[in-house]
Amino acid sequence: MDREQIKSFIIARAAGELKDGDIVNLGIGMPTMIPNFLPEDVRVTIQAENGLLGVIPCNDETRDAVYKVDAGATPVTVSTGGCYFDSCTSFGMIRGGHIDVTMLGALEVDEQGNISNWIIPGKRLPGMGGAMDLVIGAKRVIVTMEHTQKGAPKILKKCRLPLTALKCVDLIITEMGVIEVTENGLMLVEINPEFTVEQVQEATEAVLIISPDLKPMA
Amino acid sequence: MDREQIKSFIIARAAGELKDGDIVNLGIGMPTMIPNFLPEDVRVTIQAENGLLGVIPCNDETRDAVYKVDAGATPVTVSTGGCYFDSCTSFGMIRGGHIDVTMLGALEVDEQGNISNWIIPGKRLPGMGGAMDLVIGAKRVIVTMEHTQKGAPKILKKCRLPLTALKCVDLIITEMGVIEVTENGLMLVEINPEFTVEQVQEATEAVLIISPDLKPMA
Amino acid sequence: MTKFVSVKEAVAMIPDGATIMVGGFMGCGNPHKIIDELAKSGKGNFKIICNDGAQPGGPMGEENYGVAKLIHNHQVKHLVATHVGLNPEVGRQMNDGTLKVDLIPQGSFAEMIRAGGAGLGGVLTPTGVGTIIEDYEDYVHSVQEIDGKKYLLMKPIRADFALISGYKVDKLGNVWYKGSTSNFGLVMATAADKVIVEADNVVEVGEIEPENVRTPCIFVDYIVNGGG
Amino acid sequence: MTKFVSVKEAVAMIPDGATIMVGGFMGCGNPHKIIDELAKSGKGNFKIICNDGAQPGGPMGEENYGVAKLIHNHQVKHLVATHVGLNPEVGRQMNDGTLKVDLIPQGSFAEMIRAGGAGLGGVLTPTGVGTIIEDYEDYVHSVQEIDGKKYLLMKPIRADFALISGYKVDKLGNVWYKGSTSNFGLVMATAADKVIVEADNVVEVGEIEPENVRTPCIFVDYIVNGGG
Repeated sequence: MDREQIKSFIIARAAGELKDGDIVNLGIGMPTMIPNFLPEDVRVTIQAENGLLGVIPCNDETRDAVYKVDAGATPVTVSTGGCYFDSCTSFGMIRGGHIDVTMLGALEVDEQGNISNWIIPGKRLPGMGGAMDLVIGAKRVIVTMEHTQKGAPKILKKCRLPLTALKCVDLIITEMGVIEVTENGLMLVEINPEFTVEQVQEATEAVLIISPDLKPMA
Repeated sequence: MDREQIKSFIIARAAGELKDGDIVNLGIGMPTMIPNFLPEDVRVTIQAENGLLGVIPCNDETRDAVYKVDAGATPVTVSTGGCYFDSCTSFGMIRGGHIDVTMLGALEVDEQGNISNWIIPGKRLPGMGGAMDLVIGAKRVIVTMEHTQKGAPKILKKCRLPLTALKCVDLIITEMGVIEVTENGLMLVEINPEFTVEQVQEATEAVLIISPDLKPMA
Repeated sequence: MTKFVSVKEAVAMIPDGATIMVGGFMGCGNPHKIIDELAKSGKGNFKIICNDGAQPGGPMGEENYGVAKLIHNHQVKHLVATHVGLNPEVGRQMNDGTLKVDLIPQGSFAEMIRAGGAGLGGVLTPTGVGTIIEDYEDYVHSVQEIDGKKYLLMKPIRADFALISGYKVDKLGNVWYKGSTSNFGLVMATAADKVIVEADNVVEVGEIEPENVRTPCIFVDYIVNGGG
Repeated sequence: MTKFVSVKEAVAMIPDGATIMVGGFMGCGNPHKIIDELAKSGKGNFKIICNDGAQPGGPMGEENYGVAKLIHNHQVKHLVATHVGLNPEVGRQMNDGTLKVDLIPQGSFAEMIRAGGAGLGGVLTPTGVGTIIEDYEDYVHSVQEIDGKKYLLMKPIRADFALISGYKVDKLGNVWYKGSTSNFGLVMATAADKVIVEADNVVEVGEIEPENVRTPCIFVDYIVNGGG
């Protein structure tokens, strides 16, 4: 698989985690593309942390577009029945547990479900934006990312980069498999048939528990 | 003066404390009547803590009246340019120092500017409502009340009833005079010409400092 | 997903002994039809979290107005409020020992409910410092001094149910409040496990401008059509 | 009382070195005409409190968009924000040591400004617990454990000026925000000594329904007519 295929594969699988009626917040990058992969009978409501509910793409190229952007600064609009609100209301919604699922990328995840995704000291300091609130507030936190970074594992025994939050990740979806964060550690529950369990473990620093019910990832 | 005259006298004097443009919150009872005593060139905006700004009387006796009441549960409306909001917004306004003046009654006030106005243990327990927030939040707190309760002083050395708040009263207006709360204690700055300084002191438990610039109250 | 229910179905969901937030201020903004049905239900032992006990004598000649009905019927065993002076029945039942009443400053009350709905650990307010509120262990976590100023750390408040009233409610559950009725309903809708909105008017989706929705539909579990 | 001023008069009020809140998210909701004038003014050494550094390249072909202009001009010595990844110039000036940047989680940032405007002593949030945020002494008062759960007590934020943008502003200063532009402006309007609103459209008093006013006029000190 090339990078584009890897992305599509991860996104398609991630889309399968969403249920009809879910309120979801989708991080910049791969998660943003998930709506395109949803089956017709699964309708989700997309929240953007800068104050939108019911986000849909905008085809408007008039001046009007400047009044409505999503969290990635892309011009968008809301569906009929959607709404706009201020940032305090938005993060009250997020922190208060009113978002069903947040999907976002990560630099590192570890076997306790810790996540690092906002800073590489001395190199890149984009800021955490809403990520720290989203991962502690959403009912379910799903990380979508490539399994390794230039061959180096991103799923670690312990995160080395500054954390975004402690023990918050529920599920990790990569091109190699689907990994659940359990009390006993990381459990591989699905595997991409192109890889062996040994290959997945080799690309992972944390020790994987292999589900007795391991399924192929599709 | 009979009770009604006393009330009118206090209210008329209290009205003189308001400046054109002030945002004011008026407690139940005497303060509610202050707008009727304002000169034409003094226009104030009345806030009601249950979520109204620009309160004016309502002559509407239709069902519509049930949607708009002031803090005393009286049907009201707002002037053109007024607005409605929720209680958190309202008390953010109050606690955050966005109200210029609050005027309210009291059971007791003392020489430190402490006030008691929400409970008589074992007798009356109406509750504090918004009073505790108003007296600590408004920029200026003015107490309007009769000088004594059945002859007993209400302006004390130290409040005996449970407090509403500490050191918050700026000015006390009664039928006998106008008293400023200063760092050194209570200073009589105006006196009703019907009384002597001695009579006012006698009706007051706290020791009054007499302003070197004592004026007649009108 | 928001579901339409009849007022009977709504009340059927509420068990004896439930902790119930009720929006409104002195009856203004109470969900009157749900309360009427609850008053008829015979259920009781409720803990009611509401700004006040409303009042006997409503603006349209009601004998008891809003939550005053539930109190009058002795369906309430515990009332958490800010002011109960306009309903003498509250005082009577307190003296009888049949009704427990906790009084909280109104701004703190609103903010504690907001904290309950917004995942905050409490509210740091200067309100109540130096008063007997400091001793209300059920509501005050601690007295804290920050940069030389004292604050009370008030605890968050949540409930099993929030019963609120909306003037316009669209078919998805987006709510617009008329006049001064949003008061506590706005935050209560965020801080209860089940939120039931009584709609004075059910309107089509899209009829409330997206910027003017005050309670987004994701907070609303059930709509009772209270119109007509 | 709210006063109309020209954009030049508005900028003339802002001294070198002022602490300025700017509403908006990635430029959306920035008061663009005031910022343009501020960019031309030659003033600087500002502490800017804004969600982000906006971005080079605006939606209508602007070379630098919103607050990005002030950063590009080196008028900002200190930026308090939540995310600056979309404006590479911020990173460059940080590396040069000419711009100090403090990053705060976005939900905490919004709530800290709200606390600053609402007289609260701080914000107790679980966000940031166990991260390096705990060490941000300028913004974190303490780490507290409440009922077994950890929270950061974040300090309130206030500013000398808040510069915000409203789509409809009536002649008294009541504000209605379009689309997603209310974001931080709504709370910033409560938390600064002087609040200046840029009105995309000045409308007659009464044109915004009383229930739909989002920032009541008492928070607004000056209106700049940014329309036409």
